[in-house]
Amino acid sequence: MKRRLHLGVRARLAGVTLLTMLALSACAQHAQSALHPAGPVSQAELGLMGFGFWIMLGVFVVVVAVLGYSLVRFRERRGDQGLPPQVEGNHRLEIAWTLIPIVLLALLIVPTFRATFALAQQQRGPGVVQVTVVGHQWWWEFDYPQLGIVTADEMHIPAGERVQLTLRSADVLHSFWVPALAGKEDTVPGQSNTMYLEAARPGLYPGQCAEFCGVSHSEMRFDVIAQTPSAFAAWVQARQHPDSTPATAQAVQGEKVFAQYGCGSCHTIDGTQFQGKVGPNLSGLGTRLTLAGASLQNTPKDLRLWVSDAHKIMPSTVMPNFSTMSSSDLHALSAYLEGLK
Amino acid sequence: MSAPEVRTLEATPVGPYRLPTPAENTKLGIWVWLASDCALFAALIATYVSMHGHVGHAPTPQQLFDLPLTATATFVLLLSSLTMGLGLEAAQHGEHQRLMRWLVVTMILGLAFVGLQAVEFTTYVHRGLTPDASNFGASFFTLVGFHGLHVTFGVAWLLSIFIFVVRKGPLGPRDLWRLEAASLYWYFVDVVWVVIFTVVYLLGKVS
Amino acid sequence: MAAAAERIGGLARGEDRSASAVWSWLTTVDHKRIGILYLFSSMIFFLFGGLEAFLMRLQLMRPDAHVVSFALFNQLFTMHGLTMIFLAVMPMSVGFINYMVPLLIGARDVAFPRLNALSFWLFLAGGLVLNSSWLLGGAPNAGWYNYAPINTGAVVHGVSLNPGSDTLGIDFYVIGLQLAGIGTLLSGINFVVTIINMRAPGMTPMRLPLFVWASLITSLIIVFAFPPFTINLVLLMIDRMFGTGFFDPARGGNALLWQQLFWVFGHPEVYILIMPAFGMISEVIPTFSRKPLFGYSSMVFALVVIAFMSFMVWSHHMFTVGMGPVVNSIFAATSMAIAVPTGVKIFNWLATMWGGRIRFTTSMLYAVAFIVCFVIGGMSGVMLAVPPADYQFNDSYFLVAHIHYVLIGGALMALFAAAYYWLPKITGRLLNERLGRWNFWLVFIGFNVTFFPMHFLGLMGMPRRVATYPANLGLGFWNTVSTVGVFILTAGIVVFLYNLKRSAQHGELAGPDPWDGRTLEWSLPSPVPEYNFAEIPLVRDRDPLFAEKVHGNGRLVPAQIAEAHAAEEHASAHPAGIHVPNPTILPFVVAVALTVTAFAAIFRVWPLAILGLLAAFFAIFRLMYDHDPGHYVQPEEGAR
Amino acid sequence: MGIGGPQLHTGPEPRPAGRAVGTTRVHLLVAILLAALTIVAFVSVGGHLLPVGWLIPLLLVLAAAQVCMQLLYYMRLKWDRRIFALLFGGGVALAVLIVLAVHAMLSL
Repeated sequence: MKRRLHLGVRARLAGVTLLTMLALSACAQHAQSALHPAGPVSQAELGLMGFGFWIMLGVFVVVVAVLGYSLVRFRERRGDQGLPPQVEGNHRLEIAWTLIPIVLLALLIVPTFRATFALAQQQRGPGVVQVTVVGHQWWWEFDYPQLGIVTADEMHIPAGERVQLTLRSADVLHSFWVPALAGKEDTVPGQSNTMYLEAARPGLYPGQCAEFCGVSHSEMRFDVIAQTPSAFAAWVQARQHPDSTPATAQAVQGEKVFAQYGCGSCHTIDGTQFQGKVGPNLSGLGTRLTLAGASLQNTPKDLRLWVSDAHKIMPSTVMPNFSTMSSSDLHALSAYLEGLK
Repeated sequence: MSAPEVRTLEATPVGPYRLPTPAENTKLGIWVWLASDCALFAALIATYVSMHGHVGHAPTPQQLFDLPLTATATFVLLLSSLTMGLGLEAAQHGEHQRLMRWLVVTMILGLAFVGLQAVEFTTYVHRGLTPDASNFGASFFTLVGFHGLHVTFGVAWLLSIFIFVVRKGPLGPRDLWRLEAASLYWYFVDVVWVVIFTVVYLLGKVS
Repeated sequence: MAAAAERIGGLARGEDRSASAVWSWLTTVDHKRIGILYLFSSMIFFLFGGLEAFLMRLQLMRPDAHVVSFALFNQLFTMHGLTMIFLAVMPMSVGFINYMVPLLIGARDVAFPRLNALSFWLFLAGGLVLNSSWLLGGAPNAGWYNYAPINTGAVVHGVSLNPGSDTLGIDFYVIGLQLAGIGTLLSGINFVVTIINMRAPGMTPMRLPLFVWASLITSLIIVFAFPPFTINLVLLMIDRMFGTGFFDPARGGNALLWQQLFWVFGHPEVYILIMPAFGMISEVIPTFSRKPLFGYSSMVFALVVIAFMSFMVWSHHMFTVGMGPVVNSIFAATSMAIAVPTGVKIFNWLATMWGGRIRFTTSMLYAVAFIVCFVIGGMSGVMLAVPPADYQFNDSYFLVAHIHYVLIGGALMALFAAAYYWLPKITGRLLNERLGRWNFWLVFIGFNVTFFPMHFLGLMGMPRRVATYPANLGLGFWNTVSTVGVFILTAGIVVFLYNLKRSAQHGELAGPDPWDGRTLEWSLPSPVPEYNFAEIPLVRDRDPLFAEKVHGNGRLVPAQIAEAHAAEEHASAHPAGIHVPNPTILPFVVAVALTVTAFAAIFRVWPLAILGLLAAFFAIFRLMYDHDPGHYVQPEEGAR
Repeated sequence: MGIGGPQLHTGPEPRPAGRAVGTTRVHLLVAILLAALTIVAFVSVGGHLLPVGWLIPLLLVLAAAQVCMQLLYYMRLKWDRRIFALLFGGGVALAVLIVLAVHAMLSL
């Protein structure tokens, strides 16, 4: 099966800035790495990881040096006789190696506390973009309550601004993780968690569910697309005024197929009679980069593959296999869905 | 390599050695087990206190709990502790008949407690509190039922001692630990009940 | 299985030749034979768990691979974790504790020999029930910690929370672990009593070998940590079988209740796995450095503090569930604090070697490797204790690396050290040192090549428990390296197995004291006779045998024996020989009855379940009241 | 250390197991006290005699007193080996801690 982030940039993706694409091609390898932070939250976390690491490395070097010296210096040699001095202890030494770790840990714990409280702060208010993230088996729903937008698989945020997240789950535990932007926070059914993140610059930051959530856990991915504030505003504008009218004859046929197969009982398409809530909201599907928990590239071909054989890509997904759908119906359906703007 | 310092080997002053008796081992074993059982009930009580707020559409504790019934059950169990103690004392004095009488009384009291609990449970179920009706129901039946199982097991244990005595004759000093072990368990079940009726019934009625 | 164990144990034991060999293993109450049973069966489970790991690494070697299906992969990592933790490492430690603790404290057996047999059979039954799930419709598939609510399999909006899985898989988890858990708990109680009550005269608390201290503390942790887990399993069982909603948020339950109760047990469980390793290392290093353990009192104190602290840190497994900065900070502080007593232990081991005369036996090599690997695991542990850093580390391969550095680099290296150190006492034959070196270097290199890259993988954004990963994240290289490491590690294990087999047949005879040992077990013949000590020794030093070798005439002084209150209950010297308990089949019967109950509960055949339970209770009461007259064994000439 | 095994006694033999320590008098006295405390507890709840703020601590104190009396006199911790009290006390302390901590964290 094809994976996302394939670099075949296509003209359809005009909704995403060219800059994003460039950033993507430049560092796709590190896009999901906690070692290449792209925002203040992940930067702060990396700072603490590093601080802890250097302290630990220091201790490790001491231990290994003492160990190595002992092994070489005090190894048994031919002709050794008698016993070495039977030293049973040394209170001063023992107190020393109790106190020194305490001091080192005290050094570590101060910034730890500070960062723990700082990262737990919340900001509400009209000026802060609020996103409600809902984990589903196996896709992510992103709601923008202030903006009246519901989307899936990709979260658009303005770069350089703090974004406040509320995390929920529709079924089991999931964990929301965009390594380059922020550490993870679990989505717990029956509970709302909060976190915030910020992308310092526009770019595409892949994320993934980090808490085991069932058979296709490994396919539960998503992208965070950070855009310049103006591009973000344009995206919001487009999403608030979705164009759901089929433009071609084939697309008109596709809309009928969509209705005929009952797709609308699970999926919502804004501005139509399709208002199902089980699966992802499909409004503006044509502008998205990926499909199906970001496990597929958004191409008409992959879309048809997904509709006809979803369980091959994502075993046990709620999405049924429409394997009996005729080829022409499939093509019509993909034309309709890819035409949603 | 310097020579090791010369020392004389002296044991800590010890008297003549004897192995621990089964009584000593068993009593310690029982105590360790009871300590572990504390953790068991602690986990159940933790579950109860964090779950009992969810009553759903089922009756609430305040609506259900019947203090006179609980008080009766409590006194029955309390009394059984006393009779257990009197039985143990009789055994220690070698008064075989008295021991057997107290054993029977204790078992009857234990069964009466379990019976009262069965009555209580059926009443609640009839009034709409089933284990799957609400999490108050689930955690209540689990916690109190678990204690009931402990009492039932205690009765079975006492019965086994009763049968042992019937078959092997009066409990001699060498077998007294069997009764002692069972009595520790019996008292412990009563101790746990004190905690349960306070946390579940009394506090449940209050708050 | 028992027959195969006989082949190893036949060297160890020779009595009861009239009865069939299998029967004698089924009925044994000798702590040494039970120890061998533990070691043997945990070894088999270890190979199973290893096979599961091997398949997972094959799947993850390349991106987008399809060696196994997603569903099978999830069962593999679940069963790998369960098997290694509950059925391999823990019982392997229990095996050594069983065999060695009575010898180390100068006792003839444990406090409750028949309970000991029951513990083993329940553990084995639990392990077999759990693994039978492979054949009976699919193994549990929600990870070894089996988080709620996916573990309830509840149906929400017409869809199962655990779709695509066999509905019974997690029932095997629930029932199998209860069974094994009861066995472990009984073991724990038995060893607490044994160590407190059964010590030879003069074996004061501050003269107990460190391994005995570690065993005592492990047992205490078991006693206090297993009950919350049992309750968790019971609640889940009620949820799954009787339709309650403890863990189902859709019905007012709380998914985090499982996590809380699980980690109240789960964190101490980690210390149950590593404590015996601390003890083993503390025996091996002094012996091969020819020095007493440095800072004995602080070592004991550190063990006690670690055990206590292990109950205070559990929520550091839950930094990302949204408990807020106050709770996270508290648990960060307690978690970091554990590093202090742990550091004390490390430095005391180093100081024990310092100034000694170190012999590089395979056992010692493993002890040194333990220090290096465990320090790495401990340090990544401190890094994980920093909540903001943990937001990145948690549930990533960094965590996978950490736990394997603790459990393989720590526990398993120590178990290997103990195997090379103590198996000669058990089999009577030394393991081959040349093969031992091959074994060591392959395991050491293979282990590090496998697990060190996982630190990088985690930081590069690879979550744990993913069945596959896309090619474009750049994770392929280190995953391939890791899988190559598994091949090396596997080769090392194979060499070990070969060494076991070869040495059991042709190994050099060990004699009573092959290492110039310091503690009581080296005063006994190898293998150890049924009654352990022909005469109970008088303990006159913290290193009793060593002190007698240096300051006395090299032999232990027998203790003065008091006249017993009731001669037959006392295993003291007796004109007719040494009193030992008789074998009995009843513990095995109890385990079989409870196994029937277990399967009946899994398949909801309630009458049969109750029948099995009654049969078990009947057998238990028989065990309690059947008078065991025991029998008398003549000590061999010159034994001791 | 409080864990001296029985074989380490050098003074008089430890009291042989099973010798009377709790007499009938002690048993009856304790039983009466326990019953009295129980009555106080039930009556104070049933009779609404106290404000809730006072009632809850009172109930907890009453329960603790009953538990202690049973442990000390019925279960003979007062006379038996110290290790029993040590192990059991440790268990209880841990149990209380688990209840409080789990409850606190789940009700966040």
